[in-house]
Amino acid sequence: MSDINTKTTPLLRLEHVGKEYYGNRVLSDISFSLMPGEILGLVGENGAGKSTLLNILFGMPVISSTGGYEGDIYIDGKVANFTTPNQALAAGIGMVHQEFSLIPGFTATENILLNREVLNGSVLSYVFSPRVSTLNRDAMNQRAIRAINTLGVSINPDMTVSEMPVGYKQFIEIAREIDRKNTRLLFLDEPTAVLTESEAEILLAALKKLARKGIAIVFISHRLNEIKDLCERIIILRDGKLITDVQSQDISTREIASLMVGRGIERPRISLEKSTDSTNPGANPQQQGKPKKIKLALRIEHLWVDMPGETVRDVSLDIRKGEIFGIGGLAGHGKLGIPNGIMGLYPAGGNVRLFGKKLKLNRPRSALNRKMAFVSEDRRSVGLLLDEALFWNVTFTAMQVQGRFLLGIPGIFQIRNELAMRKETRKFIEALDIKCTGTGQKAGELSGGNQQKLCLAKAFALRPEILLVCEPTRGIDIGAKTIVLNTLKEYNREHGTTIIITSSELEELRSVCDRVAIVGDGKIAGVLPATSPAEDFGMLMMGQKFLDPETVYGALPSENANANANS
Amino acid sequence: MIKNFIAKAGWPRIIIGLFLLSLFIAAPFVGVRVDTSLSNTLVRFGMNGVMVLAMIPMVQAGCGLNFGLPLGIIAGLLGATLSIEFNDKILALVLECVAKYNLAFMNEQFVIAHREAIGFASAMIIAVPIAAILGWFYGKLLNRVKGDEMMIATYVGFSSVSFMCIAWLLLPYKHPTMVWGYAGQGLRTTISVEGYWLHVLSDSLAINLNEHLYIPTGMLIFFAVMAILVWIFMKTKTGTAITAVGSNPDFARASGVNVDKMRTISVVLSTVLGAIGIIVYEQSFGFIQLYMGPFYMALPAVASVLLGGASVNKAGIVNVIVGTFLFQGILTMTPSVINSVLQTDMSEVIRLIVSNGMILYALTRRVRNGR
Amino acid sequence: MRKLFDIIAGNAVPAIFIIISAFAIPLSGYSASYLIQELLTRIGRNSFLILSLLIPIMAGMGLNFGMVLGAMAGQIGLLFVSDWGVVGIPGMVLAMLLGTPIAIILGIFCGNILNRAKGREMVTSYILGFFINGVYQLFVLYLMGWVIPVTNPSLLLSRGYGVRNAVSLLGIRGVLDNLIPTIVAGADRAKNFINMQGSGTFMALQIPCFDGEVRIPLATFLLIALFCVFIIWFRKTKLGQDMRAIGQDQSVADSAGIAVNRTRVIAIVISTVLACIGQVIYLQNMGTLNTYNSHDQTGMFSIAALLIGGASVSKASITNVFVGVILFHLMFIVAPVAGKNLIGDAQIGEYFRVFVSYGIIAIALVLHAWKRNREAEASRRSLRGNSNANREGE
Amino acid sequence: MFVRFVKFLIRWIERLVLLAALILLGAWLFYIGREHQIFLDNRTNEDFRALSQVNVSINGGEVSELTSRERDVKKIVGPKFTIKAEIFDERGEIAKTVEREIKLCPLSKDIMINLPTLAAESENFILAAPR
Repeated sequence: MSDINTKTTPLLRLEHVGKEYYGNRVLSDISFSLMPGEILGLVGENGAGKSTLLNILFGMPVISSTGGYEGDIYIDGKVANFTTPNQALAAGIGMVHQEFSLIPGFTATENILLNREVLNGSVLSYVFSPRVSTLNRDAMNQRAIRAINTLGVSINPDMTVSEMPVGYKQFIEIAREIDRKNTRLLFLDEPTAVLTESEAEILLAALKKLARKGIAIVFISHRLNEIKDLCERIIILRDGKLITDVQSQDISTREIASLMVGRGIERPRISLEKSTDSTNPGANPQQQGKPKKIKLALRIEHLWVDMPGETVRDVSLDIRKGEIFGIGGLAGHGKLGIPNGIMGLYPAGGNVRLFGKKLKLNRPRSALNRKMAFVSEDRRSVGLLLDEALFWNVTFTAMQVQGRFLLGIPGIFQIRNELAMRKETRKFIEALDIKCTGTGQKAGELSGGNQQKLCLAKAFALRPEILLVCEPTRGIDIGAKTIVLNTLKEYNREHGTTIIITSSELEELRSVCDRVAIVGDGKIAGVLPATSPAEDFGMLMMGQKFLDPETVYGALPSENANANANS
Repeated sequence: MIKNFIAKAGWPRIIIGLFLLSLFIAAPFVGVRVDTSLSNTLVRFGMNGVMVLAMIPMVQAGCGLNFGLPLGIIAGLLGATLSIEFNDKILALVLECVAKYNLAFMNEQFVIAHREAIGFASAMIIAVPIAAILGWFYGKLLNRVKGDEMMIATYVGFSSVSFMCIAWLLLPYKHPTMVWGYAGQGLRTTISVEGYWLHVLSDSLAINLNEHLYIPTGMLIFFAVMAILVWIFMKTKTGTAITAVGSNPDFARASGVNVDKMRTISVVLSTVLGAIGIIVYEQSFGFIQLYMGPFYMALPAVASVLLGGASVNKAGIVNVIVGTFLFQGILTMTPSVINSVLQTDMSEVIRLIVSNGMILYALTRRVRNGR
Repeated sequence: MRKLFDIIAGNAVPAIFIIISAFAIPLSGYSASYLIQELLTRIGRNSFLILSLLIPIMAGMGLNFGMVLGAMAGQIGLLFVSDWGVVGIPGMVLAMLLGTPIAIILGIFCGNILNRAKGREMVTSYILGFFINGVYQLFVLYLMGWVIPVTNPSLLLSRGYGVRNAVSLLGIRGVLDNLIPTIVAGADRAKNFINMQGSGTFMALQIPCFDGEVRIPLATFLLIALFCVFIIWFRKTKLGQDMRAIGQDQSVADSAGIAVNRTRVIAIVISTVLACIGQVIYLQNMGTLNTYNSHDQTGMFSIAALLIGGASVSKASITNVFVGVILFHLMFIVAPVAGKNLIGDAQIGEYFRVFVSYGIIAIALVLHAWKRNREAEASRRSLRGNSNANREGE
Repeated sequence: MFVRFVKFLIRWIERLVLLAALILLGAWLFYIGREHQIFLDNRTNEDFRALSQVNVSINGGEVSELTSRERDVKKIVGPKFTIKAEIFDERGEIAKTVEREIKLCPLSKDIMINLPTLAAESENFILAAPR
């Protein structure tokens, strides 16, 4: 490839591309170029800026509607500024998204040629519009077969998509992009995530074949082995910055993992007073002044949860009383499924014991009755009543579950005590510094950060013994982030509440938690003390088999056994 | 200030309100008495108020507009007809009870003097459990078809009305004032309640200032009591849960609320209110309308509550009061005033356009949180 | 088990109707030739209207309760034609031609409203029917003869404006049905016809072993056949393909660059225009136009017939239309008489068929919503990956 | 750019032509499908005396007999019709047969034909229809 590099202009060249969403910088100073026929691997954690980069390159309306991007993009040496996906398509950029974008009742052919059907001309189509001419099924089938064959697989073009195995659907998606005559640049966003190993192999082979035909490919995957195998070059993004741009033979998977997760020991922690001393009961029990018997708060055995997109397959964990426990891992691997499943929001099975007593699953009420509280990752659709006042939001759950904030005779006639509700809410507004016009404001009118604080207030109002928090800092500004995390820590310290935090931001987990579990493929990849080196977490996340089983750390024997069984 | 008021009241209400106001202003000039119109409006307001009130629980629980109101109305009709059928027996029963327990304030004369009120109460007492049972099944059905409640409610209403058409013919009613004279069986299409409970509510405490101004105080008080009861109910623990279910079912579920149960309760309540509403309507109207009578009764009620500023998933007592007054006001005023001005009867057309336009407006309004 | 349920749910409605008819036909005591005659007439009269429902279903917009808009447009066309005294086939075609632009405008209006109410198209189009009915009454009852000139005083109410409740369409009555006069009759009767009318006027077919005579509205049938061909052709066009795509998944269709909203509007416009033509055909058979009622029940009866034919809210075929129209009208013909013979009251049969019409729509809507919610649940389950295996392993 | 504009223009012109064709079709249907009432009038006017008996048939249809001062009405469809009048003398024998083809203005709905004028083969036998 190096000889081409010197001769031709690159197919795609980015110069100092950056992007800000509402003052929130998500991408800065990205520059790289791509030659025809080159396969580039793009890796990075969730939130590293990959999807924003794809959105910019594909001209998604979300970019232009939020003020466009910085820097320049060149296609064939010419400046390109796409404002709609159609422009990107016209320029020869194809994109295969993570979610299938196929019509289930259509055949393979119909999907591959969706909105690009081969038509028979007719007088009617001349008079009205080409849309009233009939489809030329034979020609369509031929084109579909050609596209499918390019991929080196054989799929019956008349097969309905809904009857296909998942792997086929992925091929159909790719075939659709290939069929476009001018496609020269193909973006694939985690195409192998849904494939079996053998299917993935076929796909990789097909991609190599495509690249030999001169189509440039940008390949996004969390499976580092695939990246190493397929790509000639690898670009690593982290926090919206381009960290490395190397030839793939010059870097090991371990190095990739460590660069991705990055910040490691050499970088300072976020400014949270991380306490490694004895004030944190769960952190290092051996060092504690009075060595007492460690009490288990929650024992999870073989938990499975059917949460769409976050399937939990088999999770066993022990969580100690009074500790802050972190659950990390890549999106879609099931970390969100664990708390959601325990709280009964999604169908779940397995054994969950709360202070030794079995917890009834699949009923939110039973978890709430046992003094558990939950802060959902989905603030807007699960976490809050957007159309209701703040004081409703804060006190509603406590009212329904614990019968507080009510006047009257329980069981016969109880009316809500708005005075008490407002009073409680006012307390939290002050404590958490929620910016609002008053307790009567509608929750939907608050900013994201304040909504998150409201969610916490709702959980605190339940006076929980165990608090499950999902993605507490997602989509909120840095100031609110600090308050939210500090509040959690303080609450833990003051009330001895056990807190389980699920977050995509590993660094955040490491700064707040005592121990962190990493989830991969719906299972626990390993549990490490928060003080472990970042690259260990990185390796766990990338699905690398952990080198030293002893470091799959757990203080309790049973926990150890579980973790070993899983990894 | 004004801007604030407009934003709060909403354009449709302001336009319709101004229209109604202009009708009242114009009335004297075309020879229509304002006091008569006002009385008519108040009477219609009282007649229809409870049925409009029946919209609140279901809307608040997120079941959408209750186009299935005819189901509640049917329960009310059953109660009304049964109370007349067994009027004598009911009175006898009450007399027996009075005799047995020897209540101080209730003697025979008292019962005889209030036999109309007793008949009316018996109609309610019969109707409410029937409505509750029907509502329970109806609620179970609506829980199965989340997302399509309104269309299904419409056709459940229609098919129950047409089913009852057959039933009215076949049920073994015997009372001579109610069955067809020539056949001796099958209920008449309209049954007069005169001699039973005509104007029991309307005429109690009624104020007749002159021959034109008449205020049906009793009926208005009854409506107020019902409204306050609903208002209080919505403030109870259950009512709060119902509101939360309508506002965000996922939130409610995550807070340990049984969403389906709350929805069922709201549907039962709506149906019961519908049953009570029709009996109130009949005592003022003077007739029980059977067969296809209840067919289109849901639409005015739905339109009223929307006109009062409710949306497809939020409704309150204020919406009911404002909406019913505006809607019934227009219904009263357009035939008299517009007809005098244009010399034609346009009220039917105006009613069609205003009420359905209002429903359309509500249906096409974008729901903010995209659910 | 699940499959069995689907099969039963899929064919339950037609099966129930066949059973009802099987009991009711002997009870009614009608002769075969009478029933066949009535059925043929009603197939000719109603099929076109029902066929107009197919295209919005294809585009995933559910049952188009807004088809009454088209019916009203057709009636306005007929009113003008009968005012001008244009008769015969030219009159009928002219009525369609006049109704079409009105139907197009109403269809565009309806389509845009429905695009603003995605997810509740049916209830919106249903209410829209009432709303436009108000506008229609305003037009017909007040504007015609006042703003819009009407020359024929026999059309107007005695007050000088506004159209009478019943307008005679004698000029175009049966013109299409009798365009190609055809009679099927038993051998001796057919001879009579040939002798009586002269072989030129009637196409007479003789069928042995058949007692009675049946007139066939052949031209209407040909038109309906033509329209079926149109639908089959339409399904094969790009536009039809786009509609199918939108019907299955709007967001995928949108990301593929299909103009979703525009296509949905087109689907409604086509449906409205066809309903307009259908209503003209319907009324040329009836011979009288009930200005304020004729369109009222059109939507309900058409939809009920389609559903009885085994269609659902999301899937309907030409077969459903014809099965539905036959079963529905068979019941329609026999129910009152059967009711009378059974219970001694014709009114019961009358109410029974109304009940069945509404009940069938209610059941179809419930089944659809039920099934949709179940499928949503199932597709959610399919995302679960392998955790099911885990559960079974336990 | 220009080519595209021209194409666009041509498309629109073609559509307009199609629209015009449809309107013309409508007008033609109106023209051929319009029903007219023909009033037959056998009364004395300024110029001619009423005929004692006349048998009139329109478009070769049913014959109607009109004696003196009688009127009749017939319906025809379309803009053209032929009228055939057999005029009898006092003895009851055909004195004269007049056959005319008449074209109507499509906008005027009904006409009246004065038979004595027609019989005299004078023009102006078409009168306005009675209200």
